[in-house]
Amino acid sequence: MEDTVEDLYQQLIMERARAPHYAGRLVRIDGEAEGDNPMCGDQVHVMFASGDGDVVQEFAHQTRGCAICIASADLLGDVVLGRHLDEITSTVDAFEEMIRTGTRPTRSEFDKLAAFAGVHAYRSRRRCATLAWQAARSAIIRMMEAHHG
Amino acid sequence: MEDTVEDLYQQLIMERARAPHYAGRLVRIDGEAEGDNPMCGDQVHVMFASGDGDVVQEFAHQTRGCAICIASADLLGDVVLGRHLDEITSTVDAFEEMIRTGTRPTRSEFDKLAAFAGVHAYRSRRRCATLAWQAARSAIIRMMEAHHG
Amino acid sequence: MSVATALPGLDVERIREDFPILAERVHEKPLVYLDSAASAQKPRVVMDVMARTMEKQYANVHRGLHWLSERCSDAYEGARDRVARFLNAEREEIVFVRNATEAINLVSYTFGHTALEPGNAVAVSQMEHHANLVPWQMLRDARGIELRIVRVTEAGEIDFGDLERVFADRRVKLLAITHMSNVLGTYTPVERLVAFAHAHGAQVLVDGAQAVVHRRVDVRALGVDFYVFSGHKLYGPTGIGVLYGKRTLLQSMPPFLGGGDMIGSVSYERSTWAEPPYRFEAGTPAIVEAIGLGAAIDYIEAIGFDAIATHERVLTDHALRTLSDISGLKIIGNAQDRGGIVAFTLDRIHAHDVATLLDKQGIAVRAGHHCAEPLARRFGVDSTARASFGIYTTRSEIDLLAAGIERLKKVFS
Amino acid sequence: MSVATALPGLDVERIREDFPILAERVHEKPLVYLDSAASAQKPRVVMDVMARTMEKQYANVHRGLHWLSERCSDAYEGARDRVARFLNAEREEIVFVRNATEAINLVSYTFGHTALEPGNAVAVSQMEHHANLVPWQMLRDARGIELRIVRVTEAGEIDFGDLERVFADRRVKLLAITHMSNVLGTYTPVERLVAFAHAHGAQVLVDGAQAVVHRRVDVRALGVDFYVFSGHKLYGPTGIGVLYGKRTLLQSMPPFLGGGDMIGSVSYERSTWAEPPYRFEAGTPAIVEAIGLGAAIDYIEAIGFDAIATHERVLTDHALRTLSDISGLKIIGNAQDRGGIVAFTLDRIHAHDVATLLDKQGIAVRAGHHCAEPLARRFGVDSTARASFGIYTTRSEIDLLAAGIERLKKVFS
Ligand SMILES: Cc1ncc(COP(=O)(O)O)c(C=O)c1O
Ligand SMILES: Cc1ncc(COP(=O)(O)O)c(C=O)c1O
Repeated sequence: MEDTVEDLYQQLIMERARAPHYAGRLVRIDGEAEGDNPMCGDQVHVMFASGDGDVVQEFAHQTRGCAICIASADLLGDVVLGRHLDEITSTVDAFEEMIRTGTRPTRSEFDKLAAFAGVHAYRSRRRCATLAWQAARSAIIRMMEAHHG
Repeated sequence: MEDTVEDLYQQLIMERARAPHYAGRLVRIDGEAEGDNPMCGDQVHVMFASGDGDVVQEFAHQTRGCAICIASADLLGDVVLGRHLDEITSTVDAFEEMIRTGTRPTRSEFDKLAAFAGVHAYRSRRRCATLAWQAARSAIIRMMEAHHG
Repeated sequence: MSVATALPGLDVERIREDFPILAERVHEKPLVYLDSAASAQKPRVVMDVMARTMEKQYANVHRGLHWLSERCSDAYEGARDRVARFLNAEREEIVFVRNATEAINLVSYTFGHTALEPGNAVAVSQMEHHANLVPWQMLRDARGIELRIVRVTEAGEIDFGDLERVFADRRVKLLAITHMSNVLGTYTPVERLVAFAHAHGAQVLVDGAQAVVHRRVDVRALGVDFYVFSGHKLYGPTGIGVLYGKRTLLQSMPPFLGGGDMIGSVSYERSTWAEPPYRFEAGTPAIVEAIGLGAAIDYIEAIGFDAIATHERVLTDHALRTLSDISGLKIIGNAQDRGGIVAFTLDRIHAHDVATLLDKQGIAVRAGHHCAEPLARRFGVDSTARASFGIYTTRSEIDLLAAGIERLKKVFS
Repeated sequence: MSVATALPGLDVERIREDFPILAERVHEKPLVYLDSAASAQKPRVVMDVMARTMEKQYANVHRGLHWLSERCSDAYEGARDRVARFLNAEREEIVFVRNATEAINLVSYTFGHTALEPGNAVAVSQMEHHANLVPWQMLRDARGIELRIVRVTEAGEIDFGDLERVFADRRVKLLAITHMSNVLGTYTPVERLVAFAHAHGAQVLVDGAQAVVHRRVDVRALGVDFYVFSGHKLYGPTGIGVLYGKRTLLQSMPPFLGGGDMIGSVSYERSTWAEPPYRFEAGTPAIVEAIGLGAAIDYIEAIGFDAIATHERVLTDHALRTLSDISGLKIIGNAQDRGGIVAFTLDRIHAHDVATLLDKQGIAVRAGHHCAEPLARRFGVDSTARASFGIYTTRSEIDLLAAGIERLKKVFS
């Protein structure tokens, strides 16, 4: 169980799984969504605050699940804060694509996210990595619809 | 297509298939039964006359089917004429056993009937050989029941 | 290569080397296998892929979380992708079943029980295999749905006049029809039938058990709603078959079998169903067989359907010509568009005797009603002998068949 | 043979040589396969028999009339005889299906729809696999039959008090129950359950998917009405399973799937059904797989169930002892009579992570709810990791598992 780059349980993932930065609830919520995987009982709840604008100001998640699931929900936080909603959906697409193909995108936000590329090899774990991201996509689409009619 | 002993289409079978001795109907019928095999459309109707007694005096069959089916119905006639009903059922049992196992019984009436032993190797033809015999068994059981209560 | 076997487009002698069984002898004669419509022989590569899977990469699929299970799931889902490409479908539209028969029953038990209503009718043709007749009879008896039969002409083609009649009152909601008759060799004009049925508000299930072996099938181009076939007739393993269903249709259908893998979540009170195709694959699937089917498809696509169709054309023409020359021999059906299946009767010789006496010469043909009893009745016969051809069939084998028939006639003369 | 693998009754090292996959390496580590309850690996002889059938004796079965078909039918029907002997049943009582799941659904769609009536109840236990729960839910929803759940004690055994309660009003007409839990490892006392159910006017279906692998099953001695299992867990092929049903019961049941081979005769108006078992085998069966299953049964009966049971006992005791010593590890269930399946949780480490981190060490275990979601809920867990043993499992593999768990705990500490 050496920490090779391909290794699923890189230090980053373990750190975030053990001590997530964004675990908890927001006081003010402008967008939220839940995701669950009945196959293993994983559950995630993501919350966003953006005021009246299109930029995410606050993020939190409540996640019950495996290390991959918790860490991926938490790293989502690093990616969304201070970003426009429509930028975020394209990052979510790229993240899902990476999990599906195993190929790391060149975009800079993937310096950290590349930690999850190895999940690709585990078909049955892919859902663990994408659960929070899929929830984020629904929440954000709903927020954009609310803002722009 | 040499006529080896194992060969299914021995001279005896072909003769009886081409020119059956007992094809037709009886005027007086004391017992009869039909058999059919929907898989191939084979149909057989066997008829017995025994007067008031237990000895078969007349036999006839109407058979539509393959050579094996017609010949086996016809050779049944050789075996039943002049025989007691209960003797006949035991011959029928032995005939069916021969078709199932491929082993020729030692009983003398099987000198001719042994021609059918080769049918054993053709699971899907077994029914062709036994169709008339099974019908004969039902007819005879009913005749015995009628005579003896 | 001998002249007799040099056929355009297909190097039959080389293909034959891929099929170990063709080197077998039967009753001390070389095997002449003319029963491919019942089940095709398997190329070495199919056996090898199956054995290799069990030797190197076998585990149960889905949610395995360990390496073997992940690799075996990749191979199993890869086979689904392979079938999807083969039919020009989406992977979500491909359900693995045991055989064509199960596929039709699946549609009958699900679509038949929810999309059809008492008073609706299902139409089938007179030339259906029992697999595409009996499930609809069972549905009729269970649900008060009418079953209508579209007549077949003396040539063995769909009677379009009768089709109009059957659809006239617009109560037919499903046309379930073969793509190729397993007795007459007739190809049905599926695109035309689909256009007709759709225009009359009916959906179309096509039984491709025979056709898929000989012709490229593009379910989008054909426009069919359901398409079914069996692996074992397509040079693949037994125990595996395919149901194609349009995505929206599959999504609207309730599950068929309940169990593992087909559920979303389960509680005692209520269970939710997985999305298609998984909704319809309960329990451990025929994993190794699906992978074997993928290999069979690779094999035949490498040969190519152009070559396969040409080969079939040449063989069928040769067979029709050669067999018609035999006195007392009558071929059932003579459709314009027909393929490599020839059913025939011989004057005063029962088909069973024909088959057995050909077998004695090493020639394997089938005899009976070929699981199409009402069709046999339609043509006024109890049973026929049937020769059917595969990619490994040669012209000289057809000549051997003709010679064999002449010989067996002597036994009866 | 090393001391660590010397188990009474079974020469595990020699057995391992029969399973080519066990020599594979995973992530550069020797494979430690502890997922046999999901699906067992296959001995060489099973692959060989399957390949040999396709190379030498393959054709479609039944009514073939030619030599290959007759020989292949002999082999297929011989496999049925083999299964019948294995279970101490009659050949007419053995129906070939795809897997245990299909077998249970078959009973639900036939017996469930004709022998049960609205107002009747079906009872299952809390420890059923989804395969023995979802079909009865579907029957409940389709036919107004009640579904009752018999509780399982904290130890993971049938709660006989609750069983009395469930049967008290005599409305339960079928008890559908597992012979061995695929999560808890519990063996249920089938003879006692059968006596109880019969005394209360109910029939009994036993899900033997797990039990049949480890213990001799004599359906007559057990007195069960139905017994089901899958070939792939019994060291046999995928795509083949068995439904045993008492002869009189099978005879009274309508067909399940319609098509070829299951009919007596067919006309448009009415079809008649063949006798069991053929009534329940529509279409071309999984011929090669049935023959492969016969070979698997030969293989394990040559080893003998006495030796297999002893081996399982020794391994299970060793595993329970070794794993309980790991701090933070909790084993689910501790029935008196339990076999080679051990499901466990680790404090603050999700079962998925356990499985993946063991996999990285070459150790294959499964994680999740193991298709028994309500049972997981009963024990208050979302998912567990599960190690399960086969005839090829060694004591040292269990030691490797324990060491692997200790290592992965460090990643999380
Ligand atoms: C107890 C039990 N029943 C039924 C099944 C279902 O078996 P299959 O998936 O082969 O139909 C399983 C397999 O996981 C099982 O463990
Ligand atoms: C036209 C047609 N449909 C359906 C079937 C049934 O195929 P299977 O027995 O593989 O289910 C056959 C095979 O005989 C067939 O020829």
